[in-house]
Amino acid sequence: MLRCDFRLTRGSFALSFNTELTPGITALWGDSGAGKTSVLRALAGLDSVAGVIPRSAVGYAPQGARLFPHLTVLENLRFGLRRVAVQDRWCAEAEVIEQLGLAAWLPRKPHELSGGQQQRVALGRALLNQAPLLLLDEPFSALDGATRERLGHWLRDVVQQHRLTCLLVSHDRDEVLQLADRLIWLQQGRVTQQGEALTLAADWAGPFADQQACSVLPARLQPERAEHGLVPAQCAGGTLWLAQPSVAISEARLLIHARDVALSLEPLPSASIQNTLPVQVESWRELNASSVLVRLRCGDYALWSQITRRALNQLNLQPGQHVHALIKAVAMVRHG
Amino acid sequence: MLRCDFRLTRGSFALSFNTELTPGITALWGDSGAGKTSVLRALAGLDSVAGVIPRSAVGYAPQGARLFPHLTVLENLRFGLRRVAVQDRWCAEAEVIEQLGLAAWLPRKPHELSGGQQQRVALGRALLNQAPLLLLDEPFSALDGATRERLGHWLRDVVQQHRLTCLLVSHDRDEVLQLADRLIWLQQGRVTQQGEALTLAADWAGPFADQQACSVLPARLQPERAEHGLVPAQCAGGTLWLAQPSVAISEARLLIHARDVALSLEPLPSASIQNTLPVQVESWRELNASSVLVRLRCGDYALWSQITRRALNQLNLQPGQHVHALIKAVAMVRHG
Amino acid sequence: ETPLRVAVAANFLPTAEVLRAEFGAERMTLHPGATGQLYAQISQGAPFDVFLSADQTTAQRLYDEGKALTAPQTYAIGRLALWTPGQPAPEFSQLAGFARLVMADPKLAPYGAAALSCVQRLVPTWQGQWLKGTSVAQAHQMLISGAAPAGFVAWSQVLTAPEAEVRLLPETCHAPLIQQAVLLKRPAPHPAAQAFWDFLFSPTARQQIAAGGYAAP
Amino acid sequence: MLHPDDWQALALTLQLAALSTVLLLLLGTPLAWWLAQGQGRGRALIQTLVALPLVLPPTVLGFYLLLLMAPSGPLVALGLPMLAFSFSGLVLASVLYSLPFVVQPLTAAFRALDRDWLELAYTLRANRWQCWREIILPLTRPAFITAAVLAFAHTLGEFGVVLMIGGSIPGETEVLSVALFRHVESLDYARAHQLAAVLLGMSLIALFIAYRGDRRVAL
Amino acid sequence: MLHPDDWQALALTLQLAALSTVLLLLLGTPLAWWLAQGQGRGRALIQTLVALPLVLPPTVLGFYLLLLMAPSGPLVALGLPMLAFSFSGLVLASVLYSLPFVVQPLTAAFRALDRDWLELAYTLRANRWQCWREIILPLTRPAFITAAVLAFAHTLGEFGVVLMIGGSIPGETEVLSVALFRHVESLDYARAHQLAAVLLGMSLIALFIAYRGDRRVAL
Ligand SMILES: Nc1ncnc2c1ncn2[C@@H]1O[C@H](COP(=O)(O)OP(=O)(O)OP(=O)(O)O)[C@@H](O)[C@H]1O
Ligand SMILES: Nc1ncnc2c1ncn2[C@@H]1O[C@H](COP(=O)(O)OP(=O)(O)OP(=O)(O)O)[C@@H](O)[C@H]1O
Ligand code: MOO
Ligand SMILES: [Mg+2]
Ligand SMILES: [Mg+2]
Repeated sequence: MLRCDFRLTRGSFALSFNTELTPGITALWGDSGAGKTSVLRALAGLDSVAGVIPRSAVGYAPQGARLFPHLTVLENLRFGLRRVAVQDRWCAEAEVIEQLGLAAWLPRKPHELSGGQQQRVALGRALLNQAPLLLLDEPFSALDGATRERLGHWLRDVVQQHRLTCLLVSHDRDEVLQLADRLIWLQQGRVTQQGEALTLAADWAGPFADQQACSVLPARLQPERAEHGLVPAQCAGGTLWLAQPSVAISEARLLIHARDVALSLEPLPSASIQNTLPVQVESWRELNASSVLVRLRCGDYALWSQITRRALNQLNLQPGQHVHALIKAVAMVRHG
Repeated sequence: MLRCDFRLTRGSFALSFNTELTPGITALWGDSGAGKTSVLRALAGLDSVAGVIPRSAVGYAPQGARLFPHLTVLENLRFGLRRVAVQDRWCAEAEVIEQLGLAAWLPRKPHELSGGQQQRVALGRALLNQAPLLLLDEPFSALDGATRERLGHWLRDVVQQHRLTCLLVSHDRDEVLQLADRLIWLQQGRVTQQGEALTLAADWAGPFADQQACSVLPARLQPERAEHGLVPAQCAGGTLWLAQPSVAISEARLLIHARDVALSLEPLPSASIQNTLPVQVESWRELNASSVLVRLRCGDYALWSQITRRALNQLNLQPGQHVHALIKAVAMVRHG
Repeated sequence: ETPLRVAVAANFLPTAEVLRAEFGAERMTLHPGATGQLYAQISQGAPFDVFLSADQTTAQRLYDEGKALTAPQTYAIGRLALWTPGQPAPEFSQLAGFARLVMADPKLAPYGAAALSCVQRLVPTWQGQWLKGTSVAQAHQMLISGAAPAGFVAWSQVLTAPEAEVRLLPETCHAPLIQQAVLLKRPAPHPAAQAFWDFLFSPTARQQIAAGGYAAP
Repeated sequence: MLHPDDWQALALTLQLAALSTVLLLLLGTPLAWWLAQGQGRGRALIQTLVALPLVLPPTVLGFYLLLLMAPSGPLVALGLPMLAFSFSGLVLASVLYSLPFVVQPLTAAFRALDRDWLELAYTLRANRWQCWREIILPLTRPAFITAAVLAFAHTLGEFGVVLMIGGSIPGETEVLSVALFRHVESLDYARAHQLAAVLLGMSLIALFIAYRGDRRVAL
Repeated sequence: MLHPDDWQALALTLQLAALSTVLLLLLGTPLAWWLAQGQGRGRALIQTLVALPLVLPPTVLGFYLLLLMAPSGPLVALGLPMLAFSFSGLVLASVLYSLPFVVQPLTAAFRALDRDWLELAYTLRANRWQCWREIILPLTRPAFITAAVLAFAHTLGEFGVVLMIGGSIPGETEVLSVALFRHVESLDYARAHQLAAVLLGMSLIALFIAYRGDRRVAL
């Protein structure tokens, strides 16, 4: 656990950052100019600041790659690596090169690479520095979706496997939801919210509230009853069918986007929507001209549903009314 | 209409680009290293190439901002502008500064800005060059979602209003779907597909097929029957309710993501899902361990539905069977 | 053992080389320079044993300052020559037609002062420009290069030039070019110093000096 | 405070140094630009030739330059006027001798200059001249200051070449360095000290101003 | 081909030039680094002082250095050995005189160097020395080549200071430029031409090699 508590000013911009970084991926979220890069630079020791900063070796992938222009890709990758004793290395060069798909460019100079290729080299260089603290500043921003997703999952595996602490700056909500354990929300240089990523994601006043609401429900999986690649999960008094995770787990937390939740007055036996939960309408608020966000009670938890105002009217929903929430089975699953 | 037909080689990488650029936004899509930046640089006249290149003034926003380091933000913005006669200017400095939120930083040097702020200045500099051809290389990649969306819409308005030709590199599928009129898919230096954006998006073999399938259906809107912010649209033999567009239009094309389409053996009178279409099952293919993509016939059009294998089994779907497609009303609408 | 170090005014260098060969090339080294430069060096402790100055005043000054062991002695009297490389030397009266004449800087070298005085006496009407070298050697170089047509140099410098190109100036129209030498004070006198001093004023040396284009005293 | 002759030499020197520096920059900039364009053997040779005069003792160089400028020399054969012993000759010699001080730092700076800035400026409607004024010059300003300072200072102090080529004609080719040399050589140390002090003082002020103005180009 | 004396002078010259260049780089690099750190008045003054010797004619500078190093001078008073008329004195003088050629381009290059590269290298476990070797030196190599070439060539050709300080003692202070001067003064032009040719030829080769090796640092 790494304690951070520091302040810095740059012209009229003042940053104050106070948190404890725990192993796993912590997403640093915030608008452009909120101070994310400043936080990472401070943690990397690049700018001197007042306060407490973890004294740990870091693997820093700066915004915009910043590869050493006079070194080849391989030399860039090995820049930190070379200085780490062999027995202290936990991140294998071969694996990084393969995963990041760098094999073909090793002898090239950075200016002979595309933007996304450079970004991958920067990520590799940071990882190969064999440091327990990873500071990644929008490491996937120049990558195509497929590469982005694959590398994200690999990063998550690496971080978990080696119990690294990773601070990840990202502007991509799905990326954060897929990768982050914790979330720090930075607004105008101050930490306004921080906590468990999925909890914050589901927070009415959290960073994602004004984009698309989502709910997080704990569930108990029953892998032994899996069928057709789906596994049943007991969740808030109902059964949901989820895509079977690659590792056998029994506890999970489900992230359910409000727009993936429809409401029905009756259960639907003959539709492809597999997952229904009995819920009770609590309240709603308007989202825009045509849609409303309905807050549902679902056992001890809150579940959000985004429906049209027309539907709200036609179903004639009332607070306290018992209805069925229809949840598309493709919702996200995350380990306990 | 701008004819492009050129080739270039850089080491082992060979690019050949042949298309006609029409007014509106053309998205340039492709994996990292596919040659997108190379195309833009060539069109901007930065690299000499063999072949035909439009001889037009360009507004080029390079990947990674590249602001002139010795000039202030304002001087950067005005770099091209200053050289354009007042009567030839169509893009107002004040509007750009306001829309991009640059007012507070005008006297700053680029290194005093955050990554996303720099990117916005680069976009402003390109726009203020008052050129009929805009070349934007991932102009929003370092921005937060909200800013990204707002600026995207503004860009679309500017392009439409001034009948500009804009070539936009993006790795973000939603961005492309929201902004692009046409789409060019670049793979390993060659144009493998190009055409109308929504058509390509819905293409089984198109660039988005391996991410998430979607369908495009033409519809006739009936604004006079609007209620609760929704407007009914006659589409493929049924009625769909859509969020009312800000301008009154009667023809539209609807983009419907496969994962937003559920299937039911009977119509659903008592659910919040407003839009149902009578469809006929044609065939399906497996997407992954737990889900399948079902091709439905819907009038003269194809509609994709992504459902779980378990649902496929439980509903006991058969080719030729008549079922009901349930479409969440929040699907995308785009002008005819 | 370190050889005897003889600081020598540049104009005397060719002749000094001959003397050195005669005296024993291994026993001594020559350190050429402009007289003023050598003075500055000697007065700041330069390790020279003998100084062959191009004039009287500098040697005397060193002696007066207590830097010399002996009173200055004349070792050579220079002769000034007019030289027009590549052409027959003109009559002095014809000099009036030359726009530019080369000489050593009168402020720096006695040969320069002598040239100035000769022209003033022989062609008082001359209105041309003086081109000044820092030393007679530089004056010689200016003439050699062909950039300047005529000028005054030491006779010793043009002994090998075609006779027709050279005209010796009468000794009467300038102050005698008396070059004096001193034995310099050193922490430990060089064993060969006195021997060289004696040699410098020996008949053999006088003969060489005369052959070098100087009037031996 | 100074002798009138020294004042004249001072004025001439400033003229020579200023003119040479301007000419050096005008000449050195395109040459350095061309040298920075590539790496060929030809360029290395030119760069070598530019630096070569530096290795000769100034008076020797002056001697060879005199041979070059003599009435029978190649420059006159090429139709140039006879430059030896004239102010123009001094300028030519100074330019030749100080050329490496200008070409060398500028070439290094131009080479380090990212070509993308220029190309970007071209897309933003800058013509060649505007590119130079608005992009290249500001981004390579430290090298220009280096070049100007070295060229100016070296021309002030340079002496051997000037003496040989110039023949120290008062008001025409007798520059300050020659005057100073004469005072020292003729043991007129008081006047030498005085002149040196003036020269050093003036240069101190000029260089100080140049360096104070050399603000860091923020990158 | 060359006279043995000339060979000796040549050897001595190479020794002097090489040693001076090395010392200049060793001395000039930290100085330039410090100068590049900021913009204060103090730094501008130091930079000015470094360039100042350049404005004095070499013999005059040599004269003042001689006064400084003389037995009665301040350096000896400070307890240093008497450096005048020794090889060490020559080295000191050459270093002082060529210092601006090293400090000036290096300061410009260090100023243009983006500090982020260093900081990034530190996060990648490079220590100070590794930062220098692996980041700063490669990225500022053109400036080092500029500095080395100018310092080396200038030391080769420099003559006035060396003659004044050194007194042309064979094997100790008679360098090539002085030997060349001696040949010219003794009207031995043939030997002078020969020596100049050797000097030029050698320098041509050395500089050419330096420039050929000066590969563009790709940015
Ligand atoms: N000098 C070079 N030598 C060899 N290959 C090069 C050179 N410059 C670029 N390339 C290659 O050209 C290809 C196209 O590069 P380009 O920058 O156009 O890609 P891109 O589509 O913009 O990628 P990204 O999305 O990562 O920015 C890349 O594979 C790159 O490695
Ligand atoms: N030298 C400076 N002077 C004044 N303000 C500065 C300076 N450097 C940075 N800032 C300001 O500090 C703020 C934080 O910058 P930072 O780079 O940390 O933002 P960020 O969160 O990384 O943004 P982005 O997502 O755009 O990269 C910005 O508003 C920026 O304008
Ligand atoms: O020998 Mo002198 O003192 O240079 O004319
Ligand atoms: Mg940032
Ligand atoms: Mg690119």
